[in-house]
Amino acid sequence: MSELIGPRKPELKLVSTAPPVTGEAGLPAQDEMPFAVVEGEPVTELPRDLYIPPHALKVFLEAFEGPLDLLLYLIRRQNLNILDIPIAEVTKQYAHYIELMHDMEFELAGEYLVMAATLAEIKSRMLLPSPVASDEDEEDPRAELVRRLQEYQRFKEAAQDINALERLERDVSQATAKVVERRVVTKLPDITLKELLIAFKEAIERSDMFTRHHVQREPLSVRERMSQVLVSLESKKFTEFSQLFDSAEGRTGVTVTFLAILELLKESLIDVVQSEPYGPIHVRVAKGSESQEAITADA
Amino acid sequence: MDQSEIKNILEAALLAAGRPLSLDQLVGLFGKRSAPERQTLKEVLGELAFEYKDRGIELKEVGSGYRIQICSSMSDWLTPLWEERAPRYSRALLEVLSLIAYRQPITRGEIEEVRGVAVSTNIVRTILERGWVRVVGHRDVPGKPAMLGTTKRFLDYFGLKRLDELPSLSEIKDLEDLNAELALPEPSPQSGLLDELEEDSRELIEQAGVETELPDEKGGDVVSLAHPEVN
Amino acid sequence: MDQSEIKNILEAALLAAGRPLSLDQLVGLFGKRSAPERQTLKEVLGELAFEYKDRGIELKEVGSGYRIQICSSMSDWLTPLWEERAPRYSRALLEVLSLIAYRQPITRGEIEEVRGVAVSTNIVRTILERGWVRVVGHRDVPGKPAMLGTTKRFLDYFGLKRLDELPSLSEIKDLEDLNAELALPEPSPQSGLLDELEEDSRELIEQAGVETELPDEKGGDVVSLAHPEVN
Repeated sequence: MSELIGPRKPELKLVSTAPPVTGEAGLPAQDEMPFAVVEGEPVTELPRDLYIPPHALKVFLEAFEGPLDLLLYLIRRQNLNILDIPIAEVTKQYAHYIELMHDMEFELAGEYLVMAATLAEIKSRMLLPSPVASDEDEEDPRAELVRRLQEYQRFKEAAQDINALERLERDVSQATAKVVERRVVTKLPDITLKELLIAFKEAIERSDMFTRHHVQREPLSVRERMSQVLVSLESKKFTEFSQLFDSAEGRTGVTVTFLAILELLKESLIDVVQSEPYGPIHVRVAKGSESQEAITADA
Repeated sequence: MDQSEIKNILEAALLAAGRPLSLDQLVGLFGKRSAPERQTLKEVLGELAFEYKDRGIELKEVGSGYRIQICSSMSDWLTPLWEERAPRYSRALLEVLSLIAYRQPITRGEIEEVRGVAVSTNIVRTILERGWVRVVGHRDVPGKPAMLGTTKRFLDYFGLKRLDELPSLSEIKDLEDLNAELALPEPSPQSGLLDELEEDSRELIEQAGVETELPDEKGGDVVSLAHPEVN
Repeated sequence: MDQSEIKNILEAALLAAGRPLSLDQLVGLFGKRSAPERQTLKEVLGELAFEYKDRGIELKEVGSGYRIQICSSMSDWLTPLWEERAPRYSRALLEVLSLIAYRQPITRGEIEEVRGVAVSTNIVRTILERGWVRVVGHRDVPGKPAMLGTTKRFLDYFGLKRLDELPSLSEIKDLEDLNAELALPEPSPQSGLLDELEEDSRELIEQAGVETELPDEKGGDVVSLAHPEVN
């Protein structure tokens, strides 16, 4: 079938004329009215091999996704091999289209014109006689164009493939059953200790406390114990001093509690009462410092 | 058309619709000419209901028609599906909480003094509700402001035995680059989709070429970056 | 817990969620202590898939997990249920999407290079809003153009588990290998050329009408009018 299988290296022959068009009998008689004016000349007839029903021309042109798409169309329509484009012919046809679009005041994207220039350039390069010696190394001037066309064609096909995939909404849909009882549980946000420390650092830095207080080992255990002592005091009027200590905590624990009591005393948060020398010491929350029952979150 | 085919269509329709379908609507699926008898459809629906016995779903007739619904016996199992994640805590909340931890017992006014801005009631309520802090007393000054302190639950949450396991101020001060390592909750900017995830993307560029999964914020995950091209 | 109980829970969850559920999410339904092995869950899912054979529904694994979906063979039957027709996407949009899918991460400029034509902002907005693609980074060149990549939602929508399930791209042939390939077709038959061309353009016009979403009050409905044959 194909005696046309060529030599190893493609022969870069110029196809300068359009494939002869015969069979004109089939041309519909729609050419009474000029549908375009080119350089003042009314055009009543489209180039035959470009025949498109005039009313459809706009839709036709809109159907192209740019110059590469149009070129691909021209090539495929003529059953030409993309790897052996008869550049002169394709350029001619392409130019016709550009003209048409232009004449119809079809908003012509700049890309189309760039392509026209590219084609013209390739054509002229192919017309130049190439030195015989360097023939082997000479790259086919069409190579880059062919590469781009192929690259575009793959994604044009890929788009069709993707379009053919079974997809939601069009082909399949998510199956759902009604949930009558839906219990929504809100998950509380988590924080990390690190986040907390950074927040503290920044709050402190802003407040200048580093400079005022000088950096010191914060007696945090004392602070914590202050809270604990306050809470343990809140229910009773007086608590015996000794009850605030837990001997199981050892010396450090006792010291911490003692410091906490002193600190609370200093801040007037508690009263310490001793009715007689060496008598039992009692501690109570300073008047007005009692916790209101209202908001206790944890015991 | 045999009954099993009808059954397939009815089941598919009920699961696709997401709303109850009346008998008329079910008949309407079959077009005018080939529509089965209403009686046939009812029988098929009966079969369907029977098939769902001992399953997690059931066919139920409600006011506006038939629907397939999840059995109430399943609802305990499914609660993880509806778990909502509350928005992350604000920077302000973290600061308030940290100040209570380090400076307890402390009043709201004292917190405000340090932070230089008012402490919102919401923040206080949130950390009280969370059980991290509690009112440990009231300061004997006009207004008798509540003093706040941390709870055992606070220690448990952060895995501390005692409060003094928290680093000291000087230790914190050394953590200069702590900030950089940690993505702190900032008020999230309502940026356009395009700007979203810019942060992630830096990372991604570095990893480009490697198979990567990014956590998704909104749009779903970025899947494998490996080149899918097949030649 | 026996397998049939697990199966009921999985089925109920998949139908209740209304979105794909990952294996992790399915494991998560069972709580920490009683969670079955992942392998068991996979087996049960396999059983479920098997049970759905010859039904109007199927179990499908997509990007973000498993979902129960209505088979495409049912879609003709169910058209009466939908008030709106499924959205159609233009050829341009699909081309852009396929470039992102196969060449990610890719910038808009790179897409334009391949297509030889500008990418409309509308297209980019649409695919971002649908959550099919997202910005995964910025190319380190002047202007720092955003690089786009596909999301799990893209996979979900097109029923793919992973990107490598995309149809493979056609090959690029080297001009050097031309002669091997050069089974040049016969010069195009001249006789029927005009008819052929007319046919061509008709086809193109049809495509244009459908795919570019020209307002097609009449033409568009033709497709959906075809009622499934009832035997």
